[in-house]
Amino acid sequence: MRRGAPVRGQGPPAASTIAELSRPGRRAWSFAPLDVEPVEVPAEHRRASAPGLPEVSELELVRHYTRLSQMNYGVDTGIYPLGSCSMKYNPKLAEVAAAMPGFARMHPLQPDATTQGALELLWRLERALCELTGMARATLQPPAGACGELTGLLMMRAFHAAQGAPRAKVLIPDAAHGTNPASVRMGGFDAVHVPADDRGLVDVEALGRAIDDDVAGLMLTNPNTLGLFERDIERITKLVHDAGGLVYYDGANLNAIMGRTRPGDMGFDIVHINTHKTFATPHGGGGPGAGPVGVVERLVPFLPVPRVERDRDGAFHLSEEAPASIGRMHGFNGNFAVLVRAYAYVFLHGADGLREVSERAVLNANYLAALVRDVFPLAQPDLRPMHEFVSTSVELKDRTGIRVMDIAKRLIDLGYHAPTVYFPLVVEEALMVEPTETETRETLEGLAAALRQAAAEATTDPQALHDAPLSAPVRRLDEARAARQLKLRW
Amino acid sequence: MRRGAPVRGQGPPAASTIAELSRPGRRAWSFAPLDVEPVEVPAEHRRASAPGLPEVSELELVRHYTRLSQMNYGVDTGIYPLGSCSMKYNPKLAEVAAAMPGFARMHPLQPDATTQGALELLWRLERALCELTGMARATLQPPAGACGELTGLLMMRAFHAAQGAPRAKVLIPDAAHGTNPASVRMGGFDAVHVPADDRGLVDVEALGRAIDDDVAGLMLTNPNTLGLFERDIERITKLVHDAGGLVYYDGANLNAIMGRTRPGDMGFDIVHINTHKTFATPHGGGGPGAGPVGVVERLVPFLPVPRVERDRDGAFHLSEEAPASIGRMHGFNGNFAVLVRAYAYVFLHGADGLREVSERAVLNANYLAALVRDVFPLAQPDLRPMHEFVSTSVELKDRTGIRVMDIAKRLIDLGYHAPTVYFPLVVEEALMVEPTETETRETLEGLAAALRQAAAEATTDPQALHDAPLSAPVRRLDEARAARQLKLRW
Amino acid sequence: MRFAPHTDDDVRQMLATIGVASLDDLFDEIPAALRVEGPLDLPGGVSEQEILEDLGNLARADRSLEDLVCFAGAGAYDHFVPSAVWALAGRSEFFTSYTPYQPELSQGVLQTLFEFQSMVCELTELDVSNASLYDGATALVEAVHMARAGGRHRVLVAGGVDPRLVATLRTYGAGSGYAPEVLEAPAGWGGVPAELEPDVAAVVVQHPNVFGILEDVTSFAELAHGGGAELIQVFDPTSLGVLAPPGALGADIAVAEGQSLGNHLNFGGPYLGILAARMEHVRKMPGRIVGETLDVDGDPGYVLTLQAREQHIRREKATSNICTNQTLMAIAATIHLAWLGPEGLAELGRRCAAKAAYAFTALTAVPGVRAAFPDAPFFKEFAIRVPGEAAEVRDALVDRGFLAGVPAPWVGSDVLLVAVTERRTKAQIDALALAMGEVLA
Amino acid sequence: MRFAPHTDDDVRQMLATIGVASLDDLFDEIPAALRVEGPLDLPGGVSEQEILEDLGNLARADRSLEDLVCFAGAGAYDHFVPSAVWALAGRSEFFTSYTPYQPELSQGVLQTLFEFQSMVCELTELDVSNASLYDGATALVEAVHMARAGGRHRVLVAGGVDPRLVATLRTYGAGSGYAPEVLEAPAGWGGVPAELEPDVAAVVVQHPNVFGILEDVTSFAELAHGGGAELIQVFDPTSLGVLAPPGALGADIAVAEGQSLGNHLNFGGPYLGILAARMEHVRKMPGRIVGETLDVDGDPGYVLTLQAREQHIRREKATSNICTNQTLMAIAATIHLAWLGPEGLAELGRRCAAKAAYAFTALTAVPGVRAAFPDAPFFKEFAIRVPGEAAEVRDALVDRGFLAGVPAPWVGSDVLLVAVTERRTKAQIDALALAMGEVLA
Ligand SMILES: Cc1ncc(COP(=O)(O)O)c(C=O)c1O
Ligand SMILES: Cc1ncc(COP(=O)(O)O)c(C=O)c1O
Repeated sequence: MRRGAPVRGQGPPAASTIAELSRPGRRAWSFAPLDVEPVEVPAEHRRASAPGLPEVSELELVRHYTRLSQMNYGVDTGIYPLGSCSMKYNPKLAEVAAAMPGFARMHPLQPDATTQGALELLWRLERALCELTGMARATLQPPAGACGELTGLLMMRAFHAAQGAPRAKVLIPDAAHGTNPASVRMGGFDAVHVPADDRGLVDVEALGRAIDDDVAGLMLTNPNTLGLFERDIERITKLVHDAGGLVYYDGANLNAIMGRTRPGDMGFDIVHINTHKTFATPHGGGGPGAGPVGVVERLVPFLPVPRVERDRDGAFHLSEEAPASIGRMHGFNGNFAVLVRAYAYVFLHGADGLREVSERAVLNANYLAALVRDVFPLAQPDLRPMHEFVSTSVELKDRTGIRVMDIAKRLIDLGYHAPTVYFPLVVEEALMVEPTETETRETLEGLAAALRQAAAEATTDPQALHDAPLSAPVRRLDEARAARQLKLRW
Repeated sequence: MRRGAPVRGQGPPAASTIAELSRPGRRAWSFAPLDVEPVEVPAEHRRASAPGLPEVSELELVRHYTRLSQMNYGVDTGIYPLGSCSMKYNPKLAEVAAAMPGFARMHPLQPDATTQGALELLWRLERALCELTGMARATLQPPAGACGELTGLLMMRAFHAAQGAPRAKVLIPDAAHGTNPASVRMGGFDAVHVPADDRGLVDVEALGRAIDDDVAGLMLTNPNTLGLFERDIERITKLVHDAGGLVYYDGANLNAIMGRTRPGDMGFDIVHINTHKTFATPHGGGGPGAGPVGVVERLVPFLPVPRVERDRDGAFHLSEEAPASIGRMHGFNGNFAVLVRAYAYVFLHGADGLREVSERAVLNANYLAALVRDVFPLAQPDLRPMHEFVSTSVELKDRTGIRVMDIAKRLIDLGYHAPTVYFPLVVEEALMVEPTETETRETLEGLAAALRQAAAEATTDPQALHDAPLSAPVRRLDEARAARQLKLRW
Repeated sequence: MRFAPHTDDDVRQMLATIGVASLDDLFDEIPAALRVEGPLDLPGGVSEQEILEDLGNLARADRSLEDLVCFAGAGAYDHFVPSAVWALAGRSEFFTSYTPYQPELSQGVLQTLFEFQSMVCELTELDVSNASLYDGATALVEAVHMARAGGRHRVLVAGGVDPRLVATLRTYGAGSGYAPEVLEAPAGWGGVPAELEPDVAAVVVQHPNVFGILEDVTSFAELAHGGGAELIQVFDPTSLGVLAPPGALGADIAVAEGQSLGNHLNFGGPYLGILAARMEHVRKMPGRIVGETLDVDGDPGYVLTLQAREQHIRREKATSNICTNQTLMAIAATIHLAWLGPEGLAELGRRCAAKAAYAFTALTAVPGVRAAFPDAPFFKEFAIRVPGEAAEVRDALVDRGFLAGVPAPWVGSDVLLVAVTERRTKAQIDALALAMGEVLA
Repeated sequence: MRFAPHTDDDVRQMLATIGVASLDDLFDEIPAALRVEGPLDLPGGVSEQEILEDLGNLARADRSLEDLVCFAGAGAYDHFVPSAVWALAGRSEFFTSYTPYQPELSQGVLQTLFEFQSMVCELTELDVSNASLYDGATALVEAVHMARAGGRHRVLVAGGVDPRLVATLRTYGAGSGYAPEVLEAPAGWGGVPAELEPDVAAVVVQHPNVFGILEDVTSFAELAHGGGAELIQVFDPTSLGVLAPPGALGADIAVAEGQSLGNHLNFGGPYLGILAARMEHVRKMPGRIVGETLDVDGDPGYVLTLQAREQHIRREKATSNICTNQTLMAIAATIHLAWLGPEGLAELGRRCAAKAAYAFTALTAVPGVRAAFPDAPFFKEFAIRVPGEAAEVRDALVDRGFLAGVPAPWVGSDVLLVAVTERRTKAQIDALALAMGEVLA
């Protein structure tokens, strides 16, 4: 039964690519007649055979991608509780703003005199992010969080080099997101993992032992990957500072603390923000995002170029003059149109609005946790999670053999997108849940009921879990086969 | 199995209205703080109790209407072969044009000096439509075809009154679209039906007998409702003219003849066009449309006001000065934003493009007819249909008891929207099919195969037809119950 | 640019299947004498880029409300349209569909229209609403036709009703056999006659009226009902968060221009005709009506209902000739009303009223400017008298970046209607007053 | 404005269920000393209307390509974006979704990315493409890292490569332990060294290069392969309808800035990093890769594959740290390429080439203006020398409504890069030449 389900438009039932619709001579394109002399590309440079692009009419094009879009779940179709991703409502007004010709139709290399509005927007946003995080200056150039991390690490590297004492190691917690160690390596450091204590927090003793004068710095999220606030954070940052290191704040979890506390106040020296998380810029199916990075005063000289500066007369310009800068992290000015959306979100909410955002994000996570923790116990039952929580279904697995992946697939048939599963790796059968502040109580209760039903079915109707999903455009897909028999193009 | 079907987003499975999502205190709205003194509405005028509008968050609003949109079939999801509706591709570029602030953010009562662009657009479009139809001038004011019909009939009335000889009757063919007789009555005339001959064309002898000096005029589509060209049209219009009557061209089928022949050349005096058919302005789930009306020279004085006129200095203005005018048919300037889209379509295609449109529309209809006529015989097998054709499944019904409605519902499960059924009323078990020019050969073949399969199942698997649809958001709906137990609001 | 997908090969094979030699043969039913020889006298086709440049040039030749601060109203208003409205109403599954002849494939449009009807009933406190008409003016025409279906002929119109509504009535009346009779209202409102002749079918009152003035609807209702006629009220949906609804004031049929609900000004259209009435009128109503029903499984769903009223069934006996309507505008209005909710609608009304009151004080303080109807209470629009020609003052203010209002020549060449929506700021109003002072100095 | 849906009642009941007394209690893990007392030093929240007015004012403070005729390029180009591209890429099911961790709910994005990879392979005549990187510059960085994975260290860069690409390489190289070595190219192109030291990992050539000049890629390829290094080509996707593809020229890895495929200029981003390579490199590739597979019923579907390369699995041993990428831009590029097809892409290339050639003649005919590299063949961009400072000439032309180009100070303060896309008309080019003449007179 398809009760309330979307209409299936005409079109081949099984996945068929646009190439299969192609017919020689069909076309969607149109160009104005050539109004100058045609020229021939020199023979030695000419392409021998045309690329195998599809030939379709505009209507076929429209139907194909409309159909594909409908085969996709998004925040606009339902709750999307991926942990550490802050899949909140993406305001439509931000799309209207980003489409304004004064933003969308601007060449990145226009002279400053013609880009004063864009530069002022970046200038204001930089200041707001600094206030929100407690930093002195920021770069808005990194196109995503991971690039922000690398930006921070390269500044760390430049800082120590400038001290005349390069350092080789960067500490990260076991549970850190994969981009952290990967960025550490791309920054030219060795990643040293610090264990968590039995509360799931940084083991401060172990940290102390790990720190020496070859440690360039420490990377941390706070609240951490388990959604727990590192209450010893002051001791932690002091330990690192005392050893001459820097502390990096991975801002993926900033949605938990806005207006409540600031990384700068905790002693962090470098902070990145994921605008596509905290500031609701659309995730775009995997991107684009933006990963602005703020730093404390002593690191300002190392910020990337170009930077937005303001002259005495109040005019803005892009400046490349910064001898100690690490250089440029992006071909142009970063993901500007994403930053326009971030600006819209930050200034729409303002100080109290952002504080409320975090307040409600934490409220929603704790409420949902309260509704399911008896069935899916928290990985750390003794501490209160903040904007997200991590449960484990290891007991369920031991008892019934049902894996958390089966639960995830069953949720699809129950009308929900699953939380993050099998992350963090330090938790067995992990279920990492971040509902965000824009979900209603009813929606949280609906998801909780679905999770509980799935867990109950592990004993009452395991087949339903093994067979799931039955209501999606495809059934469970063979990922091993995909990696074994590579088919990466038509 | 949902193979390739859209993802069903979260949300109540059965139809639930936005009212059911409402919670007191929820809100999506925001306003700037009031920057002037508040005022109280006089007590005697004050509303006693607030209207029961829903209270929802913006995300709930977005999800609800996104979900509803996905429960709807449109041209963008598949072929929509409703006869007489020209459900062709609606170019995306027209939406971009209509959204330009210079069109979308214009007040209808701005002074002419500030609306020169909009007025020039209307002026150019009027001239293009006159050239296309062979008329002298046109009004773009009627917001739809039916209103265009009434506009034409009121001009007919005014014309005869001006001759000092009012007339009471208007002739229409049996097969005419329902709006024709309804408009005739609203125009203050009596509708007199003229029969078709056994070829499905106007019975010219019968017409001759029906004409007398009380006949104000004749309304006709050509090609007619059966998709057949009235080859005796010159004799027909002459008959009416000789009796002092006028001939009205219902332009719903104009998509068949653009650039091939013109109503004016056939002898018609009044022509309406459905921009939402011929010129691909989106049908909007039922509207809006536009129904411009062109007339021959002698009827120009009676055109509605305001009219777009051009002064000697080339400036445009809206003129109300037309003593013989029937007046205004719309509160303002008609469906302007629809006319912007029509302009985009007409001038994008140009002379040859429009001719090609009709050429391909007729090609597609005849091809589809050729693919199904052995199973669904043409109501008029001896004449070549033009842009649409009418089949009858009366033989199928007599043989198997399967109604054409069952066929229509089965098509849904086969992935297609049905053609118009049970119209025209003069054809039993009618199936009125207009594929339009923007459909591919493969799509026509797919629809033909589905039609043939459904017909075959009438004997092999009638249950599949009785049960259909099974793949839609709802099963077959009880229309009798809806009319008996009226539930017209929550 | 072209959208027809046919390759030469397609054409060849399709012609072969049809059994004709050429595309021209498909048109052989057209008598030779009627065939167009050679191309039409139209420009040749162009590319997407060219047509958008052409349209862009036309749009730039206009002065839009992006650069003119709008105080013009008279039936069309510059209210703020939330971004969510067209992000949703603009979804192509809505706007590329048509009249839901196959309801199973059209539940999205049908349910949204059911919600629209429900919200209109909530707003008006009337029993039943249809699913949209062309605009406010034609909605009034249809309401009058409903009232006249009873057999009575005459139509009385209060003096405060917008003349362009009356003009539209007059046009349609020529076909239906009536001429609207406009009552005197020297004060700009009221003018309720002592009693009604028995041949009067309907009394029409607009509240707030064309001058923005709050009318005494109940007296008109008593007059109408006392004389056995229907009371038709023309209302402003943006006022119904704060003003008593037509149903409570005694209206039998209520109509409105729905543009201000989520629809852009669009130089006059497409707009939205709203029509609601008491239940006893339901079978006389024009246009589409959506009803809830059950499917064969007993689950709820929506269909077009009472189609026996409509032209495609009843033909010349139909309640109206309307077929294509303004569904997409009704969808936008539904979304906008859901965005507002009861609170937001009330806030909207309060802001309009307060800002209009402020503007009234500011403008009537300009030397030489006075209120046209001094002590009449108004909602979001009011009439002023300026020294000289209102149209000239309006034009002079355009040069200063204001669309100051709409002249009302029928009450005097010096009268200007000024509308103030929630979208206007105190600063803009002060600036208008200043500019008007300069223009008049 | 707020998007959190909680009513006071919700908050009360939720807190009760959680078992805390107040919202503040939810934050009691935060040490008192770290709590922000009082509001942040940010403006208060505003309404939708206000924020859109604020943003509208900022946008209007810019001079966009709506009013400047654009001849600026240098890696970002003013190509026409068909309306269908964002009507589709902008569908919210695409842009409100994220990395397809649950492939069954993400087939739309996954299949579109599979089509993107396929089209990139068709364009480049290489075996495999990933599903997007940040932009052209970071794509080059990733390509170099792939080449260096073999163990060799040095990176040679042809003189014709865009300095901002080299600058980006330099930044990332500081972390990875290399410094790009730029070769001499006095003629504006070529400069192929006689031979290669054995420690060179990659040779990078851009074709068409930063001056728009067609490079002799094959010679660079022979050099690289002769010395056991990889050849990395930076290409322009809009050229591949007419120019020989990287795969045919001997490139092992090809990267590009994909902005010109359906993406707006956006003042520099979001853009699209394209990376394609020969099959043997597939396990060294960075970022997401989509593969086709079967579901349990044996029906085809798409998933992210070879994830063992990626940071979330391989952590510090990952091929790259990239996680969030430019998927939506890849979707737009896919739709644009499907709109173009092979014919349209070739037409696009021909128009760019022809108009650039016309502009070259027109501008070098302006007294005082000469070609910077007289007989070098170019595609859609070329370098001219103007009397005086290029930046000043460019600024003077802004006042006349032209964005005449991008200065190239690294070859001379008098050098201006001029790009001409299919979007420019003969009339615009003539007008630029005229204006330049006036400015220089
Ligand atoms: C904790 C954490 N750090 C870093 C990142 C990387 O950010 P991005 O995906 O924007 O590169 C993520 C994103 O998933 C994350 O969750
Ligand atoms: C033949 C014919 N005439 C008139 C009309 C009425 O046009 P509209 O629906 O635009 O009012 C139609 C539309 O369905 C039609 O098919």
